[in-house]
Amino acid sequence: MTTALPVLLLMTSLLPAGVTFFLAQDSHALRNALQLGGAVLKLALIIWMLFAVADGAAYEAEFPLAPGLVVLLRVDALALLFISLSATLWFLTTIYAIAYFGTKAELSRFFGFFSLCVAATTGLALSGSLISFFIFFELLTLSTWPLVAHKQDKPSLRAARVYFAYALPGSAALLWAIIWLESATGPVLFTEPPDLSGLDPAALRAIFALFIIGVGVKAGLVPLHGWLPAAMAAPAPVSALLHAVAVVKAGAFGVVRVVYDVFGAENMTALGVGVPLAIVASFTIIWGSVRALQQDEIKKRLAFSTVSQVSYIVLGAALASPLAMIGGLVHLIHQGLMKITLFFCAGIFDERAGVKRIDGLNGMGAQMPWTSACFSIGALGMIGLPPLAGFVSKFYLGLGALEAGAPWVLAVLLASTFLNAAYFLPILYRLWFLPLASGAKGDDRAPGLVVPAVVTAAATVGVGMLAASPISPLGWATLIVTQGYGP
Amino acid sequence: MTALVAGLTLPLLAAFAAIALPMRARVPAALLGAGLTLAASLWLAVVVWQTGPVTLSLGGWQPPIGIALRADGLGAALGVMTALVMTAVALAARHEMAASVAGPRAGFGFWPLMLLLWATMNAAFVSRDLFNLYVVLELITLSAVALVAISGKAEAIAAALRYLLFALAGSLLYLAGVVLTYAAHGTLDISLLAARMAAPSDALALGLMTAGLLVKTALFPFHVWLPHAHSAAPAPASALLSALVPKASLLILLRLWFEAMPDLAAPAALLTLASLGAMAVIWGGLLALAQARLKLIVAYSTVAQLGYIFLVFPLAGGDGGAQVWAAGAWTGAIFQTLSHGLAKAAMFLVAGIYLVAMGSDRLSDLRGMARALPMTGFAFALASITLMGLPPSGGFTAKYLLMTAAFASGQWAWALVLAAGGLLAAAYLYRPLAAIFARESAVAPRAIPRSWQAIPLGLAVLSVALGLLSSVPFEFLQIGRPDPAAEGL
Amino acid sequence: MSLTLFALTGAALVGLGVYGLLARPHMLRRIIAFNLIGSGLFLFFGAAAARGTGLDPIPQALIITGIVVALSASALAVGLVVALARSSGTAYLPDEEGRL
Amino acid sequence: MNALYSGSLAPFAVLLWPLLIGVVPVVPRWRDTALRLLPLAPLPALAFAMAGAPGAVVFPDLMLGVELAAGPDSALLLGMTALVWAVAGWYGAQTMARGREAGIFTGFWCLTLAGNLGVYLAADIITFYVAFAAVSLAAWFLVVHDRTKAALGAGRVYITLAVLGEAALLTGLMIGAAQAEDLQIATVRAAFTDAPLGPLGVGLLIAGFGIKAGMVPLHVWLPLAHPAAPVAGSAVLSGAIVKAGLIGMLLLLPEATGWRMVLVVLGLLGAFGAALWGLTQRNPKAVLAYSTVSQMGLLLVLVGAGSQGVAYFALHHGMAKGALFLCVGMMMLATSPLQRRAVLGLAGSAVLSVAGLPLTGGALAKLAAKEGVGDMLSLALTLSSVTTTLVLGWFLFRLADLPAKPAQIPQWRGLFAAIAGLAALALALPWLLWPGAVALPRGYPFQPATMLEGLWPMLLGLVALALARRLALPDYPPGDVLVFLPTQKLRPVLQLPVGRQGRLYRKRPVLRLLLMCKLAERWLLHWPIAGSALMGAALAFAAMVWFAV
Repeated sequence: MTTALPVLLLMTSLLPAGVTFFLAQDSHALRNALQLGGAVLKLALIIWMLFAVADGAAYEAEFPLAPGLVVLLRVDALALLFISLSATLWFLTTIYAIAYFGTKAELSRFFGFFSLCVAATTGLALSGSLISFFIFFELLTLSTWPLVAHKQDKPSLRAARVYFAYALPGSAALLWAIIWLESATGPVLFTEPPDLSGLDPAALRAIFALFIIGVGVKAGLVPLHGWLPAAMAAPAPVSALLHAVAVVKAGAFGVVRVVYDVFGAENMTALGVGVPLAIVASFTIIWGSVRALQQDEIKKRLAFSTVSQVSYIVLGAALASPLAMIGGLVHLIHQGLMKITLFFCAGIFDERAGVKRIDGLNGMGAQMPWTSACFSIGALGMIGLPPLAGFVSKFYLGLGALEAGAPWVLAVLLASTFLNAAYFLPILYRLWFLPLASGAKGDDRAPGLVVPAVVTAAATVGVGMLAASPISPLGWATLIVTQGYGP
Repeated sequence: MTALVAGLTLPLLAAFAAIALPMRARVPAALLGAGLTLAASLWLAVVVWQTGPVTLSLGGWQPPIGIALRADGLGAALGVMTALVMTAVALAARHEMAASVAGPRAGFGFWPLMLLLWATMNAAFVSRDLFNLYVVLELITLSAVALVAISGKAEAIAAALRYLLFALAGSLLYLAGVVLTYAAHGTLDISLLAARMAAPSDALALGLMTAGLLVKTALFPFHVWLPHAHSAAPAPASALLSALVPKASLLILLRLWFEAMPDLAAPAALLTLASLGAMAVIWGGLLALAQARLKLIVAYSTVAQLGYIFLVFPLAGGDGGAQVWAAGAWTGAIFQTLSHGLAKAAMFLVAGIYLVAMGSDRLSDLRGMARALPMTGFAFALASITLMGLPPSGGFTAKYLLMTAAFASGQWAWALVLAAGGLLAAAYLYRPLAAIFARESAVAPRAIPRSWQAIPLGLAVLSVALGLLSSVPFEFLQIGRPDPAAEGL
Repeated sequence: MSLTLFALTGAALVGLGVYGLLARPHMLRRIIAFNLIGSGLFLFFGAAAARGTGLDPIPQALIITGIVVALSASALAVGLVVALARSSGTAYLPDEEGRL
Repeated sequence: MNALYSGSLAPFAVLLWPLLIGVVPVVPRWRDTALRLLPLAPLPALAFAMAGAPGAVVFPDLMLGVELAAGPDSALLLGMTALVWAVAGWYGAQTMARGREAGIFTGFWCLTLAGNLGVYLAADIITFYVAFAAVSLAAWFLVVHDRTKAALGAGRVYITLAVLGEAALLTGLMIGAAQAEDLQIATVRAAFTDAPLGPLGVGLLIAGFGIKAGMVPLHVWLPLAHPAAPVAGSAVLSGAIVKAGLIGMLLLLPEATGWRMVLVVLGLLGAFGAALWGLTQRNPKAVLAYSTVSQMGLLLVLVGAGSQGVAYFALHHGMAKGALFLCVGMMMLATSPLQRRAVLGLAGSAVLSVAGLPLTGGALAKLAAKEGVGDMLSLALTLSSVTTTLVLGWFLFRLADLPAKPAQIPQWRGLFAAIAGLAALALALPWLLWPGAVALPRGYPFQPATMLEGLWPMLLGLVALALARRLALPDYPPGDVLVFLPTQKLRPVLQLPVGRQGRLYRKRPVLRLLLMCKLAERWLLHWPIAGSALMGAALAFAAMVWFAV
């Protein structure tokens, strides 16, 4: 049905963004109220829509730009999956960020772009047409850049530059692909898959490749992932946002859209592009983990683990089997929860104990029990320890791989499990078992920072423990697939 | 009809007023004239929107004897863009060209020149007579050159002279073409020429006119005069020069190829035009990347941005069957013309503000300006988005339409140029942006009133809004559109 | 007959002008070259006007206009050259000094 | 939303109770209390098992739909496990040094326990897998509790193998589940026979369970971990936890025959090889560990041969082995010669039972096991008594040489009684269960032939032992295969060369390019050039148009 709801959903973060920019630096209360208010409102809206959408309803709002440039906002199950994640984590990350920055400088700018970034993500999720997807994709790039550069010291400026240097060619490729496609099929709406008969297979393959390159940059597909570790120079809330909510997720989500709404599973198999994509994803999974193993900065290691983990989603999409699809979609949520927990904790370690490198974590378990516990849960979840979140998605991915007749994927999942264990367990070991280094001390008596981490950690356990319940992410992903989405 | 005439006469009257009236009254008179002309242009647009193209034969004389004026969607749209830029520049000039800031001579000379330029631009947009267009072009050139030289500095005068050198050569080439045309057909009215019997001398005539117009449009490799001229002029003047002046000759070029002599469109010629455009995109981008002064960067980006427009020649009509629109490429080119005009004016006005505030436009001196003058930083960023062709700006719409045409007609190479140009733009605009938004908190020695900062911001917002609300302009540009625009040359 | 003569003369003038324009770096010479070309063109135009029976009045009008325009252009150019000479002591464009 | 659960909550309570105790030490003040509660943790399970493990329950929303129910074998092993854990728990509660470490120990002890009980109760593969993961991963904390170099080293090996096992298991289960399109253990098991990758899946399952069950050559963690862990830990590890792998095989390995031969061969290898290798050990716990490997080897043979007496055999071995490990602990704590002698006696009786002295529980277990496995294997079983006698006798000597620590603990007697009770049950319980569990007649154990068949191998073993004590046995560090594997060489493989990150651009070439552009621009600026180009352009366009039209 056509309503203003999607627009409203977008506005809940767009308006705060717009206003925040013009707030005075020291009007903290108002700014925080705006941000949190927007987040709460958005969550309320989402919950309001959840039930209707669960029954197969969809809300639409359309804005025609120049003919052929249709901006279509559409709330369907898939969009809601992504939005509910981003909204929830936005809320938590905002709380975290408020506590993290305290009264540092340039907060209006930061939070302005922060919520703008979330708005872009929301729009991305809501996009019902290729072109609107691209528009929000770009908006995302632009709104993230100032966040990466926020500190404005040498590393973060370099990081921002690298980010741009990767993102813009990526979006150029994306635009190139979109226009190439639409020049033959006309404007593409996700609701009605385009008729690709007008293009010969070679061209279609090229287009597919361009699409994947375009969204792959954001999804951190190897070899397009270089910006992700560099972006670690950004402050912790930003990293959390980049890695769990906005950017990489946008990329992964884009892959899903491209695979199922633009090409469709049949075409993908017919063109024989699914397997190469799966291979790329698998390689990314392995490579990311291997590189993570070589890092001794906490955030760097986490960054590479993101590179590896996000490709699970890509893999799920590439395998073109319902179960794998469920696995991929649910990992969209699960990875978000786990990874944001880890980044929250990394930020706390940095803020409260001044620990940036892994060897600095020795014995912190006793000093900062809450943080360390949350970190451990997140890490174990990443490894795929049952019954935590990561296990569920991995299990479904594995089943999907077998269903799709690609058992070699199991080997990839296994290898990644081992590598995950190999680079996370030592950290836990240091946290809990090694003696505290002399002079090192830290505490986590900072509720603003710790509570969000605890919440997400609890969620990591919760979504795994209650996976089978219909309201869990898994339940929702299953609903999406059973509603006829995907393969 | 009345609107059409008003658009031509009001600025002239205002120009006279700006010369004749006593000191105190000049600027107000100029501003009043600007406001009225803006109103007239908008009014004309509304009329065209409602009733279609407006035609007027001066003194009731019909062509070929008389001169016909015709405001179609294209002309009216450019008129509105010009009016917006002109008004903004006038408002900015109120601060910037005040005698106290720019010296008595510039303070006096700027207003009449600006208004004269405006009047002649409007004339160029609606005139249908090739010789009349020659006169108009010449007047545009003269006022533009004068604007370049207005500061009286040695480098400015040299730049102005060089500009004049190129421009006059161009005018003479154009004139030669006109003469040949008349000799062959006994008429210079575009509509009549479209219906003429082709003559052997037409080829030479078209070649001469095209070459002449290329110089004035500063297409690579004839752009060399532009950067120095634009950067030597005072910022408001540069805004006019960069955003508007080349558009007049460009428009004539379009009219020439699409309306007067579409039958002469030789594939090789179209290809050459487009390749020159492509080279302009790359060359301008590279040189912008090599500059250290903001105004030079912006000026070279003009060279690059104008290059896009020339892709229209081979791409027009290449819209394929799948699109919901016709004349996508053609409209795209016009969108580029419009959005570039707005964005570029905004950028030069920002540069002007920085010049006034810091006394320099070297990037090294502009670090942290966004902190001192946030609105200007915001304006520059928005304008950059348009020039990079990022959504949802007007530049994006333009690129999208052109690119689609490129693919639909199977000429991918041009799409590549568009993409590469976008990336280059990102690269060369990154440096000023990075400098402006650097952490150093620059303290502007001279305070800039918010009302002044708001002017470029307004223009930049418009350039983005052009993409955000692109459906109306799109429809508007189709009014009185020449058929070849849809069918291709 | 005379028409061709006019036309040829015009063409010759244009040729002269073009040569001067390209070969002479001194700005005044270039301005004169411009005027030569202009005059040549107008001459040609006038010749072209006398087509078939009777005289076509339009070219006369156009030529007059053109001459006026050319004059004003020359005026501005000369003014600029003078200013240039005043400010930089030379009538050559930067780094064209001494070139042929 | 469907109902929260359906069925009887008893199985759930069995798992919940230890978990509840496990969270108590999170509060520092309650740590010691929690430690004292350890022996109580498995009691519900014990009661449940003695009641015959009745009832089943389903939690549709929990995880991927939790189903709990116990089969006959499971019930048997559940009881044994509970018993061993209870006694070991009490030992731990009495001997463990108080403090933060003890808190951690308590928590993970309970988690491991819950997992260990869970594998017997799980009726769907997810629950089973979760329980299995709990028991094998949480047990790591029991291994490394002492934080000594040896303990941590053992822990590294243990966790590595455990994770490998988990992964193999998960993959195997996936292969089954993908075919079954269901998570019920029974269905998945049936699905392996015609799953596309069925053989691979079975292989992975065997590997996964084999690691836990100390199957040669995946047993290497066992002789490292058992000696390193605190006594209570090694008792449960060797007595109860290894059985988790066993039950896994019983529940999930399909009827198909292909894999059975593998198990039999590997089992025999372990049964005899490990026992003999045990003679190269000095640390009594290490010797016991190797004997465990050998006993588990026998059990694997039985599983492979499809014997009915597996659970019955495992029951006895679990309790006896638990008792033996605790004896080592008691010996360390024994202060008076009397106590030492008592401990030796207790250990001796347990040893005799394990070795299969007629009329002991062990003998009954062996008899039941031999039922229907074919002559070859029953002979092998008989012969195994020789090696068992040998290695356990060796163990007794090692135990006797064990230096006593002067650590005086209050309830030495109580503990001794409890352990003795455990050993007694090991000897007696088979008698009680005989009629239910075994198809043989009541009098069968008393037949002279049977007795003789049980006796001569032991005598042979004693002779061998006497000989063995004569010749100088080598003294190897525990962890046979591993000791000779260059594990350190694996490390560099992971340190791949670090590739360079992407850069905006490599500066120099770009700058050079830009410089060239600038020069060219200056060149274009010269009017003669530009002007001629202009004229040229005009003519060029003219020519193009001319030739085209």
